[in-house]
Amino acid sequence: MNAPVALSSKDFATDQEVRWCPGCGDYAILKAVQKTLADIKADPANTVFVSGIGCAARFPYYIETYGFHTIHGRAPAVATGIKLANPELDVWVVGGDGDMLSIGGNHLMHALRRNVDLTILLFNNEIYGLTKGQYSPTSRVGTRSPSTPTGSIDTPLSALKLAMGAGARFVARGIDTQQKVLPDLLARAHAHKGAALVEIIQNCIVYNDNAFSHFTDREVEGEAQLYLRHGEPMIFGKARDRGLRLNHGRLEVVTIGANGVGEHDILRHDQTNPQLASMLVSMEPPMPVAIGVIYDNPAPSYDAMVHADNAKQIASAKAITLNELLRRGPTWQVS
Amino acid sequence: MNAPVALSSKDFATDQEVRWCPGCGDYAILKAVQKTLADIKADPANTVFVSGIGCAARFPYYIETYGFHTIHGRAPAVATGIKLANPELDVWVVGGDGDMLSIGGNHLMHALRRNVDLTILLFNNEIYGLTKGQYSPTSRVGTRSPSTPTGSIDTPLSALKLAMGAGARFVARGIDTQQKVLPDLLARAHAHKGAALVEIIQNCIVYNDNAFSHFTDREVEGEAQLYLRHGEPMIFGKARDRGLRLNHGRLEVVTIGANGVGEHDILRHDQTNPQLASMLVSMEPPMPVAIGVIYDNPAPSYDAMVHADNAKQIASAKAITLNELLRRGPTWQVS
Amino acid sequence: MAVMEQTETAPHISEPARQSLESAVVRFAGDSGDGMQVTGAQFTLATAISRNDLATFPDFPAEIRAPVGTTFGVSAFQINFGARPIRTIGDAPDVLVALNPAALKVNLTDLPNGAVVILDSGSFGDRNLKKAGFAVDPREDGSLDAFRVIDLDISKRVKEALADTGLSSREQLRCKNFYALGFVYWMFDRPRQPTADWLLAKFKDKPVIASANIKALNAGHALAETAEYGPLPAFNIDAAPMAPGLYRTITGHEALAFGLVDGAQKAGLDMVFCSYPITPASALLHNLARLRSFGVTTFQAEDEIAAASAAIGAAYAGSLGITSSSGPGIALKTEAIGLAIAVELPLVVINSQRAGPSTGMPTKTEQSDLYQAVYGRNADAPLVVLAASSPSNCFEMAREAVRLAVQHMTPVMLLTDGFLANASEPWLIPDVDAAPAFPAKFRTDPVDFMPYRRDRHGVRPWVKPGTPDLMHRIGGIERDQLTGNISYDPDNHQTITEARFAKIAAVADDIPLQDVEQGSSSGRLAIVGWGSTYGPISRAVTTQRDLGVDVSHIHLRHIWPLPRNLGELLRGFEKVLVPEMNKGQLTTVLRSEYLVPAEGLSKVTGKPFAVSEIEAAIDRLLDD
Amino acid sequence: MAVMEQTETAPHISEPARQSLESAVVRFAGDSGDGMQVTGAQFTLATAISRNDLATFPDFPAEIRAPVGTTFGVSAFQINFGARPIRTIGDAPDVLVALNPAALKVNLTDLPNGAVVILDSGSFGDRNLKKAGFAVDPREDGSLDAFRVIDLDISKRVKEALADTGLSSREQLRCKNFYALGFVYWMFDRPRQPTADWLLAKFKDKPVIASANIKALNAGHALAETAEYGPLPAFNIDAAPMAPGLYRTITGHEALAFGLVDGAQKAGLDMVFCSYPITPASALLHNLARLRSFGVTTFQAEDEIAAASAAIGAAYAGSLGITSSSGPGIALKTEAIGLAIAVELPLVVINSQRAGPSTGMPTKTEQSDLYQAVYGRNADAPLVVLAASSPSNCFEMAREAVRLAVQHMTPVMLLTDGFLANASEPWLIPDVDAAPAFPAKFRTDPVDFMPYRRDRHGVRPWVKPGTPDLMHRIGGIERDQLTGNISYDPDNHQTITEARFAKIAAVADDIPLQDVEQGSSSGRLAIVGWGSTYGPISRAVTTQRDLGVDVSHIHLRHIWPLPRNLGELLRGFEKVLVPEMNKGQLTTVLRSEYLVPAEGLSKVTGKPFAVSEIEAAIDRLLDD
Ligand SMILES: Cc1ncc(C[n+]2csc(CCOP(=O)(O)OP(=O)(O)O)c2C)c(N)n1
Ligand SMILES: Cc1ncc(C[n+]2csc(CCOP(=O)(O)OP(=O)(O)O)c2C)c(N)n1
Ligand code: SF4
Ligand code: SF4
Ligand SMILES: [Mg+2]
Ligand SMILES: [Mg+2]
Repeated sequence: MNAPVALSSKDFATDQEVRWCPGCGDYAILKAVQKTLADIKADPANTVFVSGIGCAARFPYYIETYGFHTIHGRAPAVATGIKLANPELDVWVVGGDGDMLSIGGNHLMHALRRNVDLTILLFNNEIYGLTKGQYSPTSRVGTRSPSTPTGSIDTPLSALKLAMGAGARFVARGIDTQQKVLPDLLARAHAHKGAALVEIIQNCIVYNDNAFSHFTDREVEGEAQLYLRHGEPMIFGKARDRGLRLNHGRLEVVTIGANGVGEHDILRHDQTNPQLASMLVSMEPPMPVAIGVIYDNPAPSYDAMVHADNAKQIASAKAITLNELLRRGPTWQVS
Repeated sequence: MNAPVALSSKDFATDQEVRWCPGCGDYAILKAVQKTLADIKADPANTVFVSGIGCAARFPYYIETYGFHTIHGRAPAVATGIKLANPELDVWVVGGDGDMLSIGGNHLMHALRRNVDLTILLFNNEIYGLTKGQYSPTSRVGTRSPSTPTGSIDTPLSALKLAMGAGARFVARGIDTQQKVLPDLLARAHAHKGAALVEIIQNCIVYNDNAFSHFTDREVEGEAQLYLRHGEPMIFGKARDRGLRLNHGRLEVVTIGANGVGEHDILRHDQTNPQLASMLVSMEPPMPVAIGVIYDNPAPSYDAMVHADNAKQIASAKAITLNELLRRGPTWQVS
Repeated sequence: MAVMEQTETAPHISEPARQSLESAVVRFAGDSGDGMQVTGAQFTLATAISRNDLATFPDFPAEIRAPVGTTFGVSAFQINFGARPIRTIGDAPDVLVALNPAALKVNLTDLPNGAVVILDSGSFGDRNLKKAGFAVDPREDGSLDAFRVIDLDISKRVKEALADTGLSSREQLRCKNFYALGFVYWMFDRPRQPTADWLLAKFKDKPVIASANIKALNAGHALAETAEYGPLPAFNIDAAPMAPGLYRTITGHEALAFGLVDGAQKAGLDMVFCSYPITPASALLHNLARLRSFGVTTFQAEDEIAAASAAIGAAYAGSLGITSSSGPGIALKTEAIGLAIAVELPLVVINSQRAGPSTGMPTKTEQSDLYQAVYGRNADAPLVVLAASSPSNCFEMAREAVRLAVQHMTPVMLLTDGFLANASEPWLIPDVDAAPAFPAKFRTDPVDFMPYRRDRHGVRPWVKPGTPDLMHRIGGIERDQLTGNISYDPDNHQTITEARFAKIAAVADDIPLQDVEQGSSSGRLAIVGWGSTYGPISRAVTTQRDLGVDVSHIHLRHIWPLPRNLGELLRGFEKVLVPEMNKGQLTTVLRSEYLVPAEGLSKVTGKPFAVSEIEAAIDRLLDD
Repeated sequence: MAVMEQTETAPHISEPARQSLESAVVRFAGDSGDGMQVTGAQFTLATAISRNDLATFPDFPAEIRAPVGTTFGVSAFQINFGARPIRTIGDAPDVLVALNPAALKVNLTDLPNGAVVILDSGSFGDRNLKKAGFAVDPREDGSLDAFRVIDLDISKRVKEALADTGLSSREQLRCKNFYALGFVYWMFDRPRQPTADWLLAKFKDKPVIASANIKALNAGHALAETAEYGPLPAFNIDAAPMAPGLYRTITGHEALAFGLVDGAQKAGLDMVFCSYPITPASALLHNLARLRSFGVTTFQAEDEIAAASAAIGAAYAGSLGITSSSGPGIALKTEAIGLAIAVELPLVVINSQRAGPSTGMPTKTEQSDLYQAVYGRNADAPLVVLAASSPSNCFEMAREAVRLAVQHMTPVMLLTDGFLANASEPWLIPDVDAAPAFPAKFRTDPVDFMPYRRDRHGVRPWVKPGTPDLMHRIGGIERDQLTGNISYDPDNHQTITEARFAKIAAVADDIPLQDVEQGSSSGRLAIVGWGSTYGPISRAVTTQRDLGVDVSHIHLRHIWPLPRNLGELLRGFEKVLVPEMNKGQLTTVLRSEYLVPAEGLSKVTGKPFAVSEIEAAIDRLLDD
């Protein structure tokens, strides 16, 4: 369903004052999402934003569509119920790394496994923002936080690696500040029928500032990020002189031109290859961080199949009324 | 800690009547675990079996060690608490596919991520046994059950694929009936410091009989299973004439002898290679199902690190009493 | 057994003198594999067709498939039937059919003196005796002296009877239950035809099996008829007075499923039923999964929290969101239910109570989740609580739960229990079209729309996402009493908290005043019950009133809010007794609401009250 | 402000005539970035050293870092201090320091006539006025006429004062708060030295910043002293009568952490504290994470269910298992708490209550989880419930929670709230060694060991896994009353259910009888409070009693089981009033337990009761 008149980004802003900290990465993401909604000609009346709890999860209050700010960690489950009731609705899920990977990890995992037709935005700032800065399941080892004053010791999760393990069919990564890239990415995720997970690298300026600067800073991003395009060789670097190659089943970075490596040696991105995707999602510096659509391999969505199946039931069962149903099987007359 | 006198399997049986259905695969697993405990000279007093709820989870009542039958899905979390209190204890976690992958999926995932020193046995019968046969997150598409009378439609989870996604450091697969293989496998898992996950294929004779016969039946097992040994070529088949080879980053089955393939072309199993492990865990017929230790790549366990860290705190903080602590910072005397 | 006067019927060859009974209790017990549930169901049908009123209860073993011959593998089925209205499954069996020693063992303690015990002596070998935990054969050590034992070697006889069927002796033995059934049919003069028809239908692809079972049925009947055992007990139970109409038997969980479908249809909504399996609630999921052609979507979630959350999502999207579980699962839904209360969406929550705390005894019944239903949430979070009183009443209460949820935009918790779930009774099948519809209203008019502006009943509008020009945001953070936007304003919180209470309180205007089931509306003693204690209380009060005792029965189906007139009603009695299968939970509510000195009668054995237990309490309270 | 007689002190150059006050309330308000909390803390210290009694409360903005100058970005700190015992943070400020228009805006409604308002006129530019939502400058439209406004251009003055420090003007402005503090110090005659010392210590690596702030402090003080504004309000508040000893200030959450450590040490146990962050409970996790050198292990779990489960696992393994959260998180722990009740392990559960339902208002206080604590579980599942009445009382109650959990092998829920968590008061530091220890006993003797055999208090033995020859199995399925093996026996369930109740009831023998805080133990009116309503009730009752009103104050710290003598005590009063920051939850418990016509006084605005509100209720109830 599309809106009659084309709407602009601004039309997707609510009258509510945005209350994130000045300089929070969430502002940029909000801008990108509003632009995306305008770009894809989303119908505000047919669009629903569902979120859990957290700074990220305040999102729905700022988007002029239907919005449901639910409880911590349960947004994917609530959204699944919405799609079961009405698969026609365009449902977006928004939450932070704590919301979706800590308390809500299981719901995210099962939404991905079932392949519910949701566009899921995971704002990963590697910290609990709203509760004032405790470490999260994505925080690096050694993160000092109020709950880990001497530094965290447990190994972090990779959101996208976990998603691949759960059988996700669309997996992508974006960065809050990349306003050029992000809207396209979000549009792609939205276009994917079924569960689409986008991890958005988001800077929490108050509690985890610069957690990502080692690959997002202007000076390093060229060498530290690999922007993926399906079918194209996986080349990166300011001078576009570095690329990925497969070596005994492992990815390695090679320099084009150096010891006989030519562009033709560079592996082309295949967004439908799960093995490749599993390797790409886990790349961390010194390897380049993969940005863009890492995996896109659609399958029928759960909600669509459920409704098709229900329709089959209705068709097959020669329609009877409840009164008739109650009178089926052994009965006896008392006069 | 080892028991003074060597104990036999029988010594690990309790006085409780075992109440699984006649013919249930759980009996075989119980036997294998009791043998394992004898083999590894486990000290009953220092061993704890923790479980959730389900047929599988009845396990602790039948093992003559300490045992805690907790609540549905939470065994990994309870076990984590036990190890935080006393890392010296030998803690085993037992549960079914519903217990550990449906309601308990998040706790399993985080226990694996944190790498808590637990030996985790997941009895996968692809069904909810105790509640009389509803489908589970591992049930194949099309599974007819009381809650899916016309067949399930959602894609199942792969327990081990998910575990790899969560960052597990030890991942193995066994089969209830393989009494020769299983005890060694369990001993290996137990020897691994950190979280060790063993998926045990288990037949529920009442609600999901023969769910696995396509690769466990005597007639087919030779061709349908690949038993892994670290460092050895991945060869299988009754005639040991088939093997795995890497082809453009994907595993393929080849026949030794046929079109120029020799044993030297067969890929050797490397239990420390995560990429390889991710591919091996997902193999399904027509590919052979991987049995044995798929991944074993130890790292310091969470509980050990926590206690080391606490010890450091105690050492560093020049020991003061609570009375002294209360009197730190600004105080004033009223006379 | 309640005896009526002896009727003198002239004895002739096949018709013995039948003792007329007002009612009788028969229990079929055997191994899980012996088909006792089928046997019971067939006896129930034959009894219903004989126009007796009845109540039945199956007693499954706790284990899925316990080893053959063990006590914990015993499966039983009890039926109480009579010429008078039947309200309970009967305190104790008058006739016990025990197809193996274990079945005798577990039921022995329940048997009153003089009870008839029908045994399959063929199964009383040493191995079975040992498995059942008998040191010596109970038939020899006098432990059965108090009973009237009919020791048939059914195993042998059924094999003889089926010798020429070509069935293996294992298959022949599978017909034991129908042999015993035939025998009992004769004792109570029940028709065999319906069972024969059922067998033919059931085994239409296996005619051999069908006819073998029918043969066994007839052989058992013939054995009794020819009475080679000498005079056998034979009974006659007249038709019970029952309202005219078409009847069927129904269990609580069947009735629940039908009632929810009826409610959804009357509200004009599709149903999204979200649940996670748990005993004894699962049956509802199973029943509804078979009714998807009635606009029902069933969703087996990853856990109870997801189930509740998905049901809330469905309600938000404009469907009838329902979630169902048992105590421990309901506990997990608590936080999500709080969200539904806060955002004010309709939600039906069904709690099939079981014995606790924690995992407790999943297969045993209890009523101990009333605190959880009425008080068991963080913060000031009122909702509507209902309770069904009998298997068939589950139908009305399920529909009522839907009505109140949709009309008042609130979660409604309906309490049932393990007894109601599995018990069955005859049901005068209603014409569902006769009951009034209560169509849900959805707001579509954008003019002056405010998501939390209330109508005069304090109810906010329900809006379907997808409706043009009504886009708005709701959430669990405290919200402005009109716009629904986040508000931390102190007065707003006070106002909206009170509005949430007022809305639930106003539900009392939309439910019937409390009536008195039996007895006068004031007097010496009121027995106040709720839920499945209805049967025993009702029977006990009838008996006592027949003896001239001044006692009344009040039964609550609306637990929160309570009916407007209840306080006044209770104050009209000198004493108030509240029998509950818990430690006194409704008692607490009544005492705090009305300051009446209500006294609890508590039973927590996992079994329903016996009528005698309630009568004893009445005696105790009134003899002074 | 409560005025005492004017003291005539001969005015000399720097010492003005100071008006003697019995107590005063000062509120510092400004932007999140203005350092109001630091300012308040320093004023608190200076006031404590001046020997006044005091109570403080910070009022953080709900948002992490709201945009500068907005009303929702205002951060405030209130202190009530005096020459008499101080029990509340004060109903309304006598002096308001507002460092920007937004700070004035949000506090305006709280100001009583005649209040002193100190403004930084330098911040009253159009942009800030607009951000604060002022159409016109409130200083010009007469909306401040009722107050005594001191309109300092602090921004300008602090820059002048720090002109020669070489700091950027941005850095200079950062010292605004200390300039204002110096000014207020002069008004109340507080010593500056402690603050100077603190600054030097705090900024020892940034001496420039330290001296700049001290300079600002002194400049503000000098401005007032030279009184170029003409006569300024100057006050004198005598020392309060306080027990001799060493004091410190303490917040509820600091006291909780210390009390839990003390409890663990007295029980001789290591502590495993398992939690998941949630406002306002997180502070306890943070405090304990810094006390790991005291045998404390802190675990941030993946969610509340895991936290409760891990704490239970720790208790099973023989440590002190503690879990902590706020209402919604406690709701999620319900099922796990049921397991601890069923298996009978010690578990301390701390609930820092906040306004609900659902997410509600996380930063605002409420007492609405009492139902959840006492009744909020499936099945018959009693546990011990305690409530702390003041910041420092959190210390004793935390220790008491540990004692009862360990001695009685039961979960204990300790209720605190958002107010107690953050409020602070002077604390006469106890000698922890003086209080008796209560070492936990672990069973090691295999002779006649039965996991569920109870001692004469109904308590089962605690066994550490690792103990030789005591291997056994426990679990949530109903268990044999001695062996702990699975049992579905009806009588066993009845017996063990009653045993669980008896065990909790017996705790009443191990807690003090209920005393009367103020007033006689019978009379016309008893005000019964629990938790953080202690302060306002106590003050209101004192005031009314001074006026000769017959009213008593009873304050409950043991909520379940209730003290043995409470019923008798309450029956001694004609009327019982229960002020609660909820819709009447303790009221329900008292009415049902004792059938006394207790009446609720409900406030749910997210703010503590004002003394005046309680006094008004006393009037209402007694004038007849
Ligand atoms: C049941 C429950 N537990 C805990 C909380 C407290 N809480 C709110 S948001 C949050 C985590 C925030 O972190 P994240 O999800 O990463 O979002 P962010 O604020 O970083 O955007 C927590 C623990 C809650 N609101 N509800
Ligand atoms: C909170 C809660 N929800 C649901 C249940 C019911 N329940 C018990 S076991 C089980 C699943 C059993 O399946 P699985 O874990 O695969 O174990 P299996 O019986 O197949 O060995 C369920 C749903 C429960 N006991 N507690
Ligand atoms: S705390 Fe961090 S994530 Fe939250 S609003 Fe502030 S900057 Fe953004
Ligand atoms: S139901 Fe299945 S899993 Fe459970 S005991 Fe029986 S056979 Fe085993
Ligand atoms: Mg975050
Ligand atoms: Mg299973």
